[in-house]
Amino acid sequence: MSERVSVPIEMVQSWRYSSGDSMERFSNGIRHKRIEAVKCGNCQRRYLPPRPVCGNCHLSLTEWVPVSDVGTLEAWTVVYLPFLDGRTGELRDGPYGMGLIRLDGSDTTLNHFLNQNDPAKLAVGMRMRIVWRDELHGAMDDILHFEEVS
Amino acid sequence: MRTIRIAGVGETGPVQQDRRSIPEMVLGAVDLALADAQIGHGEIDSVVTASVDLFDGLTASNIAVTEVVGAVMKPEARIAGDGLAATVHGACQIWAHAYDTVLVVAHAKTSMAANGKLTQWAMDPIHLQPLGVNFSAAAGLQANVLAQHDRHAEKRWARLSCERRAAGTSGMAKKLSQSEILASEITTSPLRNGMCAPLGDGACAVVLQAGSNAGGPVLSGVGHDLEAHGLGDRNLVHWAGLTRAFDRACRVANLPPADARFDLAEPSCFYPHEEELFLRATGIDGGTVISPDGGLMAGCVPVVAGMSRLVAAFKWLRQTGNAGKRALVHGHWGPAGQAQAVAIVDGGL
Amino acid sequence: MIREEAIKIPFQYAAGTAGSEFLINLRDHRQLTGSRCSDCERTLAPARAYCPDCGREGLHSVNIGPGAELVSWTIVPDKGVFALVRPDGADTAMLHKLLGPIDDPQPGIRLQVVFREERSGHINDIEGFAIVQENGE
Amino acid sequence: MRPVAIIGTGQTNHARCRDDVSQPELVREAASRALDDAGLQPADVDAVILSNMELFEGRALPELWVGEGAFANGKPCMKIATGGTSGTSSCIAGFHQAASGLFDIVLVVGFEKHSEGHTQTGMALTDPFWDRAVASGALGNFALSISQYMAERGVSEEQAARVAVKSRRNAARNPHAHLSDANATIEDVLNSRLLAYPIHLMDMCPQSDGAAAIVVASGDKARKLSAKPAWVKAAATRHEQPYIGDIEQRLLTMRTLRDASRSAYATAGITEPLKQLDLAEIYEPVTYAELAWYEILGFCAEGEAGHLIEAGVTGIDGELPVNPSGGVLSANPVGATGVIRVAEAAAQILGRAGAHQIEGAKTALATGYGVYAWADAVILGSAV
Repeated sequence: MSERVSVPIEMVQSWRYSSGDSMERFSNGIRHKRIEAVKCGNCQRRYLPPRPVCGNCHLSLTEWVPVSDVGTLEAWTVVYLPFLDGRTGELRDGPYGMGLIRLDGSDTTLNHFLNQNDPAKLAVGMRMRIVWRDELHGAMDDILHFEEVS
Repeated sequence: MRTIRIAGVGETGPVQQDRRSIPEMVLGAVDLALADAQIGHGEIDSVVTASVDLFDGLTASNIAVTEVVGAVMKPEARIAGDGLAATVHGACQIWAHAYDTVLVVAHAKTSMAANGKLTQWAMDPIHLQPLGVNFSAAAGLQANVLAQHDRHAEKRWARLSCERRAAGTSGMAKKLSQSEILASEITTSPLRNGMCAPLGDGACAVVLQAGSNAGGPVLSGVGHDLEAHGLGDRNLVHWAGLTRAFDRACRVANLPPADARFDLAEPSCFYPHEEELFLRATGIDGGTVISPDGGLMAGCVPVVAGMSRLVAAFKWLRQTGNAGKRALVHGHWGPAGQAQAVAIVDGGL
Repeated sequence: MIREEAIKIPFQYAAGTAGSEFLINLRDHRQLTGSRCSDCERTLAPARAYCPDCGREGLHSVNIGPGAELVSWTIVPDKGVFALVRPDGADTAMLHKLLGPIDDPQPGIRLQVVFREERSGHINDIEGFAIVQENGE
Repeated sequence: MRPVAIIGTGQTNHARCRDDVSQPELVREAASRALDDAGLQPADVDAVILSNMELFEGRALPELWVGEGAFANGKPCMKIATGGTSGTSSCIAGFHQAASGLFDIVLVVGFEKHSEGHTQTGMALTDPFWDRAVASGALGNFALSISQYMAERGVSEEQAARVAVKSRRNAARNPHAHLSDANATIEDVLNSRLLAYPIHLMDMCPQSDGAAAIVVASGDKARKLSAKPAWVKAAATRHEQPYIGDIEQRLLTMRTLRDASRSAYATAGITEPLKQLDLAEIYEPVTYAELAWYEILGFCAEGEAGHLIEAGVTGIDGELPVNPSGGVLSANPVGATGVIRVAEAAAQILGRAGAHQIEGAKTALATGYGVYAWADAVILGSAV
């Protein structure tokens, strides 16, 4: 077999994303540890993240409802495989816990890290609470991870 | 083949920067199109979207818009190309008798990142991308081939750019005189800043519906084509791909290509030399109104571009006195017009 | 609210059969390679696995250049001059850089490929194409 | 939809890394084989559809560079991508275009070269305001769904491992498969590296380089060109809400796949899938998903999937062979994966599936699946 040549090209790219009005309001709330969801006036589903329309009913979402920082673990895993974080170009080492948490007051779940990475200590239905970072800047990583409510 | 009615259109922009999120902006266009067609989401059978992941900075970029285009629990297909190609596919779905009502939606936001940097990632990564070549450079190389044998080309292009800019109502295009354009800075010679369609943000939505032509303009023909990627493999003096796409569309519309006459042409011209390539490839002559709203020179959103021309043609055909007239709509993408799409729209009765 | 988010991902693209041969010949032999299509009787530049027009595979590799003819160019401020050049012996043009200084390039002007001293099997092993002076200097 | 049929299929040899060929050459390999299988020349192709996930290889508008590999020069060509369902959606787009009356022969080619980029990182380019900060690619998302499924259904790791064993053993009959092992055991699966609890390496689909193609013909052409075309009896697509957290109990309810398959069954006149289907090529990105899809697709009652795999019902000699090719667990070039499902189902109807041919196959189901719970269902049959 003759020599195989390949061409390396690194993508270093940034984009300026617009949050939209509802996500801006949500982010401003996060800065003050305040979580709000939008509620569909038809099916009553309360959505996190906030968004312009209810995809099921095709109706604009304008009503805001408060959401707790405590919720129920609906799904969980412990990831062992290191993950290349495209935002930093760095590896995120395992093992780390991840979960889908349904915060009280929301009907959708939030995908986030757990402070627990022992499968034996995780179960669907556990009550979990947000652990905030010390410095809040109005973004999802203001949430450090979730911990079990003791 | 059954008749495809264009039941309604909607568009946002083009604007230099739409501060809304992508879903909010797209929703704006969808709501307008549904209102124009006087139908609700429930009457849409299928959605075809057009977006480019790298332009949006999102993987599977239709995820972001699935909800606002009303595709939850419905069929949706995303074409990564110009919205006019998505329109071609939407028409195929109706002619296939797969669906009766199809919503076609295209979006892009050039305010998110330098488009000239992103289009490098569409070029052959072995031979071209490492050189830093992008769509603008390809346009410069093509324009130069045309200008080599034509001493008046640059002046003519400046005049054409000036006229098109003057006709624009979007507020995006700066009105410039011919001499200001000729004095503007070189972008990719012989092209100058004043000759480049100003890039912006926007979304377009069109409702296609099986039915009769009694209710307004009809999509009577479509065609598309892909040329060789290498600029050196093509004869850059001609858009051969556009000629093939045009011939296909004429065949679909039962028009002999050589004798096809159009009252309106809406070419997608990112640069003025592309209008000349368009005329040459389609044989359109002086009897045709061309880009009365200034075309892309008055404001241009890649991916949306060809569909914005369809919306323009639709609106023109709906104007008093233009019923029953015929329009030719054009979109292209890729370096120097590598990929081409056309649509023929007949005004209703 | 606008947020700027960056990503950083390394990609690596296989040049494939003809692409590898083309790049290796640049690196090891300072030689441009084209492909001869026996169906449409053209020599294509650069080398490729199949004819873009007739689709034929199994093309024959042939040496092309080092002389070439200028087909088109575009001056891009801050980037230099991109050019379409037709290497001697080829029927199609390839895209690369035109080396300066250039006052007034003309189509058909004679060029010569310029290789870099440090070569790694990459399209930029070619520095570009330089104008051949008429007086033979 | 007006009648159309698949009259040829082609696949590359799928592998971890196909750096012997460029992207266009990889596509050419599958496209050539599909045309040969259909007995056609490149000039016979009227239109081309490409399927590929742009950011997995960092490309914008990849058809521009790769199109000529699929004989698309001078022809109508467009590229379709819808995440994991890209391949099946592109096949369905091919059906629509061939049924439109505009084209007689449509070539659909899906491809991916994961080795050229970082797929999980590319996949993580999700909403930057919401889940990008915590993205962990397909693996983490699947694992989350599995915990719900296990908690509700009590399915065991061993039952899931049986799916992987079936896949690897079936793949040993398939020359195109990326991963195969005629002697795979449950212990092999359970002893393989834990990637994300409870997913072991052998539970999870690989990342493969590869391409696959189908030749779609309009009804009249199909009758002329093929003695035994694989007719498209039904095709349905359903998309979902945009965030992982929007989806209720994905593996348990998967309303998109449920609705798409029910719609396709109704169109094709299928009331008892287990009896009426001769085989299924389903998009199972992870072993547990295959079990869940048995229930969603109506192959068994809810909660019975574990018993179905234990009883060998879905084995290659079972009542309803599922993924006789080895499935996604044995080869996963994402943009091609859905095309492979449809191509494998078609090859079975055409009677050209080689060592994994199901004798007398007349009706076959192919499905597509995406991480965001998008779904496609296609039913092929030996009669219109």
